[in-house]
Amino acid sequence: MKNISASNPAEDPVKEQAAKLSVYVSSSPHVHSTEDVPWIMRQVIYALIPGALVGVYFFGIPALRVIAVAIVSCVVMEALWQKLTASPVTIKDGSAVLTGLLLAMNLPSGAPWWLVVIGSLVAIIIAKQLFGGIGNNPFNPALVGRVFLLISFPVAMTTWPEPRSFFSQAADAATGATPLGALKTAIFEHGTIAAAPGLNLMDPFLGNVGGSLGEISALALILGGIYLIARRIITWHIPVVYIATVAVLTGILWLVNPEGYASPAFHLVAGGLMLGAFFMATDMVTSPITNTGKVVFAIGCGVITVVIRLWGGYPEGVSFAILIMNAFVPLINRATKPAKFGAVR
Amino acid sequence: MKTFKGGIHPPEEKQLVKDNPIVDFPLSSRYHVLVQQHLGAPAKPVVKAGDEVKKGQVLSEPLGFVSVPVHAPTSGRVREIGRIVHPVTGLLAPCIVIDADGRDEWAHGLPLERDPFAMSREELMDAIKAAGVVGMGGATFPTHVKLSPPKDKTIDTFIVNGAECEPYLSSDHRLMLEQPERVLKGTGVIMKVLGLNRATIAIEANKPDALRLMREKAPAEIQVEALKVKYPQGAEKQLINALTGREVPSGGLPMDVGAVVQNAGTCAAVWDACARGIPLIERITSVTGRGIMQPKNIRVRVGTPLREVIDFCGGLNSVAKIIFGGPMMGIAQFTQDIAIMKGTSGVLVLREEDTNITAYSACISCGRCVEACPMGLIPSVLSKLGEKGMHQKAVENNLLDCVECGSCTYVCPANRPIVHFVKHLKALSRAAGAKK
Amino acid sequence: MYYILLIVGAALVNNFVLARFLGICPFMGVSKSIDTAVGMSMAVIFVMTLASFVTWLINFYLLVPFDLQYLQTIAFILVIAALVQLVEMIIQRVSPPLYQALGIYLPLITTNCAVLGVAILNIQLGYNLLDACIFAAGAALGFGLALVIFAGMREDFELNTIPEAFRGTPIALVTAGILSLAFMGFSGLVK
Amino acid sequence: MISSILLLGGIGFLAALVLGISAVTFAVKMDPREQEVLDQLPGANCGACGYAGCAAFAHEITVNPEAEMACPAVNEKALEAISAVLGRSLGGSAPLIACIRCKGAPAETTNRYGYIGPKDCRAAQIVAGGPKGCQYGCLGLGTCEEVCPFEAIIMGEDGLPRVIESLCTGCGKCVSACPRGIIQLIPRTGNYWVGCVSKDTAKEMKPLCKVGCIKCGICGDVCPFDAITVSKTASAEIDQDKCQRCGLCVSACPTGVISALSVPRKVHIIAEKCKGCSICEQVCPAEAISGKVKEPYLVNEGKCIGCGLCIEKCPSDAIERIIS
Repeated sequence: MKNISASNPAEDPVKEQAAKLSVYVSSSPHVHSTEDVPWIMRQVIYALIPGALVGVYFFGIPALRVIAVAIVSCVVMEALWQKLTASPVTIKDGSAVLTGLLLAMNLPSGAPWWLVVIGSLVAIIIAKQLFGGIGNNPFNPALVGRVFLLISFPVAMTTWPEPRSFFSQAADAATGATPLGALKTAIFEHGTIAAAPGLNLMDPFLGNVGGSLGEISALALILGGIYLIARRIITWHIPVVYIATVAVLTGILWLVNPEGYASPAFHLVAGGLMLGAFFMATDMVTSPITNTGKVVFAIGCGVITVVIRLWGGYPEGVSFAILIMNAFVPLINRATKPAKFGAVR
Repeated sequence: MKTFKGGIHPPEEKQLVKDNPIVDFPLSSRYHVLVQQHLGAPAKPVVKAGDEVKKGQVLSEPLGFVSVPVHAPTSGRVREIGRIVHPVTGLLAPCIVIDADGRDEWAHGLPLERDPFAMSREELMDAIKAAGVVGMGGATFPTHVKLSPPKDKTIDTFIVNGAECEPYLSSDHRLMLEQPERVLKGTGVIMKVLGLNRATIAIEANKPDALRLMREKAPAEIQVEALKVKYPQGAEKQLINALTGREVPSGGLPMDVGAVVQNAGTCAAVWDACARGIPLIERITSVTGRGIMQPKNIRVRVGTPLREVIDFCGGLNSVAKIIFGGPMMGIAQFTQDIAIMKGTSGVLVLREEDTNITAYSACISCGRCVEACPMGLIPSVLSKLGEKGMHQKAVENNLLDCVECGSCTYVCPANRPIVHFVKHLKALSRAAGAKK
Repeated sequence: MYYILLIVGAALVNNFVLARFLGICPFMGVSKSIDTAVGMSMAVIFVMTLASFVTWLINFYLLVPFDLQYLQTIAFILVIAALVQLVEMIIQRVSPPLYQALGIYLPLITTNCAVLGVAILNIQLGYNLLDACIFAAGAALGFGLALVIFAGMREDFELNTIPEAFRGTPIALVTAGILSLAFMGFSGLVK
Repeated sequence: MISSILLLGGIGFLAALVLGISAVTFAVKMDPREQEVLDQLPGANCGACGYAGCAAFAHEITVNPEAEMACPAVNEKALEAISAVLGRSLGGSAPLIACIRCKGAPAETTNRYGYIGPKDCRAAQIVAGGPKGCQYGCLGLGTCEEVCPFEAIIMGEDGLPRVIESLCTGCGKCVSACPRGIIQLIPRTGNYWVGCVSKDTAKEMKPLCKVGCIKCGICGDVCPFDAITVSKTASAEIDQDKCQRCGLCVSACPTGVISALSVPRKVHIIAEKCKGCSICEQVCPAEAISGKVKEPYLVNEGKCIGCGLCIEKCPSDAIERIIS
C-alpha cells in the first residue's frame, strides 16, 4: 500500500507550505490549571508575612537580619548544589525561599549569622537535596535544620531576646525565657505552675513574648493560616485536628490537676504550636496525601507535642513531634488509601 | 443537583461556539475513509481502486462481532486504497480514497421509509450494525455490542448522555437544540431494543436551553435530568453513579449494574439507521478553540480532510495544538493531513497560551490529584511508578481502574503528565501480560 | 504505670536503634520492604524476650551461685546463638519467602548487639525476671517500630530521584541520622 | 575452672539437644546445589530467563531435571560449573550480543512534531506513534539504556544508543523494552548487521532519513554466501548462520547502513590438538601465525584479523574462534 496524504491537492503551493505548521503533541489532557508549584510556594510565603512582621516588630533589626541571611543562604545553597551536581536549578520554584523563611521563623532573633548558615546548610543540602530535591524529602527541611541546631548549639538556640517595640530600641540586649520555658522551669524547680511568672494569654496571642522570631504571635499566624485554607493551599484537617488534640489532652490534665498543668488556652497560644500546625505540619511533601491520613498525622503530632511539653526534657515539642510524624507518613499513606470507585463491598 | 465524588471545574470555554447553529460542510472533491474507525476487531475493504461507489454504499466488511463497516460518504470512484496517518494511533493505517463525482447520489434504495417500532429487536440490531453506528462521544465502541448484553445481565436503566462535560465542545448541545426529535426517537428505538419502557436523558446544567427544549419535547417515559456542571460528569461510570447511585464494580461494565449509556449523537445515528437505513457517514462536529478564526458547528461527512475543515472555519490563527475531541481526553494531532472520523466530536485548535507545554517537575504530594480523581485512586503514586516503569506495583495500586479522564493532570501543580504515565504503565502491563 | 514507663522508656526514649545505636546491622539490612521488616521485628521480639528470660535465669541460677560472672558474655552468646538457630529453623519451615527475604540477617541476629545488649543491660540495671522480660519486649518493640517506619520510608525512596551517589545505604544512613535527631525529642521523658 | 567448663559444656549440650530435636521436627528439604548454582548465575535478576530472578531460576534448574539453561547472560565458565554441580550437561545457547538496528541519529532524520511528555521511548510511542519522522527508527529517549541491568548501553552524543560490547551479556532486556523493535540479538561470533529495519521504500524514506536501508539490493548481490535477504518492502536481513564474515557487504552498501561489531575477533590454536602441519601459516593472509613444523603453532593476536580462513583449512580441528 502507498502512503498518501489526506489533503486534497492544493491550488496554491505557498499556502501548502504555510500550512505545515510545527505543532506540539502530548498526551491528554491539553488544558491545565494555572495553579503551579511556584504559585503555591508564593501563597505560603505571603501567608507567613504577618508572623514575620510581628517578629521584626518585637525583635527589631536582628530579626530582619536572621530572615535575610536564612533566605539568601538557602537559595544560594540550593543553586550551588544543583550547579555542582549538574542538575536543573530549581530556585525559581520558591521552595528554597520558603524553607529559608520557615527556618528563620524557627530561630531566635539573636542567632549569629553562622548559626543561620549552618541551619540552611543542613536544611537544604542534607534534608532536601540529598534526598533528590523538592518533592523527595521525607522530613520537613526547615525543621531538620532547626532541630539540628537545637541539639548541636543548645545555648545559642535558647538565648531568647526580650520582645520590645520596634520604635523603642534599647541598646542592651536583654534576654529572657519563653512562656513554655518559664513553665517548665517552674514545674521543675517548684513542682507547680503557680511559680511560673505571668502566665497571661494576651501577650503570646499578640506576640509580646520571648521565643523564635516567627512563632511569637498566635494571631498573626492564625491569620496566615486562614488565608492558606481560604486559598485552598492547605485543607483544614491538619491544623484543626492538631490544635484540637493538644487542646483536648492538655484540657483533660488541667481539669484533673490545675495546679500541676497549665490551661489548654495557654498551651495553644504559647510556643510554636500555631506556626507548626499551620505551616510546618501542613508541608505537602512531608504530610499524608489523603484527608483521613492527615487527621491521623495531626493526632500523632498533637499527642507527641503534649507528651514532650508536659513530661519531656525539652520545653517545646512541636518540631520533634512533626519530624517524628514525618517518618510515619509512608505508613499512614499506605493505611489510608481512599476507597476506589466500584470497590467490591 | 445530581453528581458524583471527585472531579474538577476547568473553564468551560463553550461560549466560543455554543450559540453557532450547525452549518452543512460543502461537498468535498475527495474523501479519505479510514477502514478502522471503531474500537475492536478490524474490518476488511470490499472495494478496489477504480470501483464506482454510491453514497452510503458499504466500503468494508467487519471481521468479527465487535466490528463495524464503513460506508461511502458520497458517490464517486475509488481512487486507491492507501495508508494515511490514523488520528488515534498517529501511525499509517489503511484508508479508502474516493474521488467525488459531485452528484452525491444515494446507493440503491436509500433512504428507506420504515417504522422502526414495527421492526423486531433482531432487525433493529442488524440495522444498527449494518449502518456502522459507533459511540459518537469519541470512544467509538460499536453500538450494537453495547446493546446486546449477555443473557445473565438484566438491564433496567438506559441513560442518554447529553452531559458534554468536555470544555469547548458543543456538538451534542447543538444537536439536542436543533434536532431534538432525532435524539428522542433514537432513544425510543434503543428502549425498544433493550426492552425498557423508560429512559433518562442527562444534561449538564450549563445548557439550560437544551434542558428546557428536551423537557418540552420528551414523551412521558423519557425523563430529563439536570446534572451539576463538573468534569467528568459525562464519563459513563460517573454518570451512572450520579443518576442511580450505583457504582460500576471495579473491572466491570455498566451492564453489571443494569445500566446502558449512549451518547445523544449515537441515539440520533441509531434513529437514522433504523428509520431510514442511512449509515453513519456524517456527524456534527464543533470546530473551536482560540486558534481557529471562525469557530463553527458543522455537519461534516466522515472522511473529509481536516485541512479543508480548517479552511472552512477561516483558517488558523496561531496554533500550538490541534486536537481531535475535547481538551481533556482528545488526541493531539501533528499534521493536517488527516481526515474526520466517526468519533471526531470536535476539532479543537489551541494557542500556546491556552494549553500547557511547560516541563514537569517532581511530585510534591499535595494530594490535589487524590481529591480530583473520580475513581478514588492515588494518581500521584501512579505517576511516580510510571516514571520508573514499575507496572506490577501500579496494578496493585489500581492502575487498571483509571479511566484516563485527566482530572489529576489538570490540577497537578507540578505539571506532571499523570495520564500519560498511566497510559504508559497500562501498555507495559499489557505487554508483560502478553509475554506470559 | 511502672511497667508502661519501662516499655515507653525502652521503646521510645532509649530506643535501641535510634538512641543507643544497637542493632544497626539488621536495621540497615532488612529495612528495604515493610513486609520483611515486620517479619524481622517479630523474630527480634521473640528472640529478645526469650533471650532475656533465659539469660536472666542462667545469670542468677548458674553464674552467680557458682561465682562465674566472668563467663557472662560467652554464656549469653551461646544461649542467644542457639535461640536464633531455633528461630531460623522455624521461619524456614513456616514462611520460606520471609526466610529468603531476611537472608543473611537472620543468622546475624546471633551476634546482634541489640540482643546481647538487652541481656547484659538487664543484669546491669538490676531488673528482676519480670522487669527484664518486659524491658526486653519494650526494647524489641522499639526496634521493630524503628525498623518498620524506616522500611516505609525506604520503600518510598524507591520512587524518588535520589542522586545516584546516595542511593541505597548512604541515604538510609542520612535518614537514620535525622530520625535519631527527631527521637532525641523524647529525651528526659523517663528518668 | 572445672565448674566453668562443666557449666558452659552443659549449656552447650542442652542447646545442642534442643536444636537437634528441632532440626528433625522443623526439617526443610533444601538442595544445597541450589546455592551453588545461584553463585554461578550473574545475579542481576534481569528476568530474561523467564523466572522471577536468579534465585527462582536456580531453584527451578536444580529441582527440575528437564529444565534447560534459560539464562542468556551466563558465561561459558559458569555454564561448565553449573553443569558440574548438577551432574548433567547444559547446552547453553551461543553467547549473544545486542545490536542497534537504526543509524538515524537526530542529525540525519526529521521529526514529525514537538513531543512533550516523559523521557521514555515506550511512553513517546503511545502518543501519536512517537515524534520521529520514520516510524521504524530509534526514538532516542534512552529507554534501552535505562533498562539494561549491566550498564552495557549508553546514549551516545549523536542521540543514538551504543552497545558496550564487553559488558553486554545478551540478556535481551533492551530488546523487549524497545517499542520500535530495533534491537536485535546476534551471536557474538557473528559480525555484521543491517542498521535499519524500515519497511519504507527509498522514495518514502528520502524525506525522513538520510542513512536508512534503501532496499537497493546491492548487498545481496555481492554476498558470496547468499546470506543476505533483500526485499522491496523490508530492510536487508543478514542470516547469521550463513554469514561468513567476509565483510564485502559493508563496503558495497551505498548508505553505509551495514555495521560491524567493534570487538576484534581472533583465532586461537589449541596446542594439544595442533599437529604442526603449517597449513594455517600458509593460508593466513595477515602473517599472524608462526611456528615450527611438528610443534604447536602460535597466533600473534596483534596481527590476526579474524578472517577464519585457517579454521576452515586446519585438518586437525585445532583452531577456534575467540573474542579478544
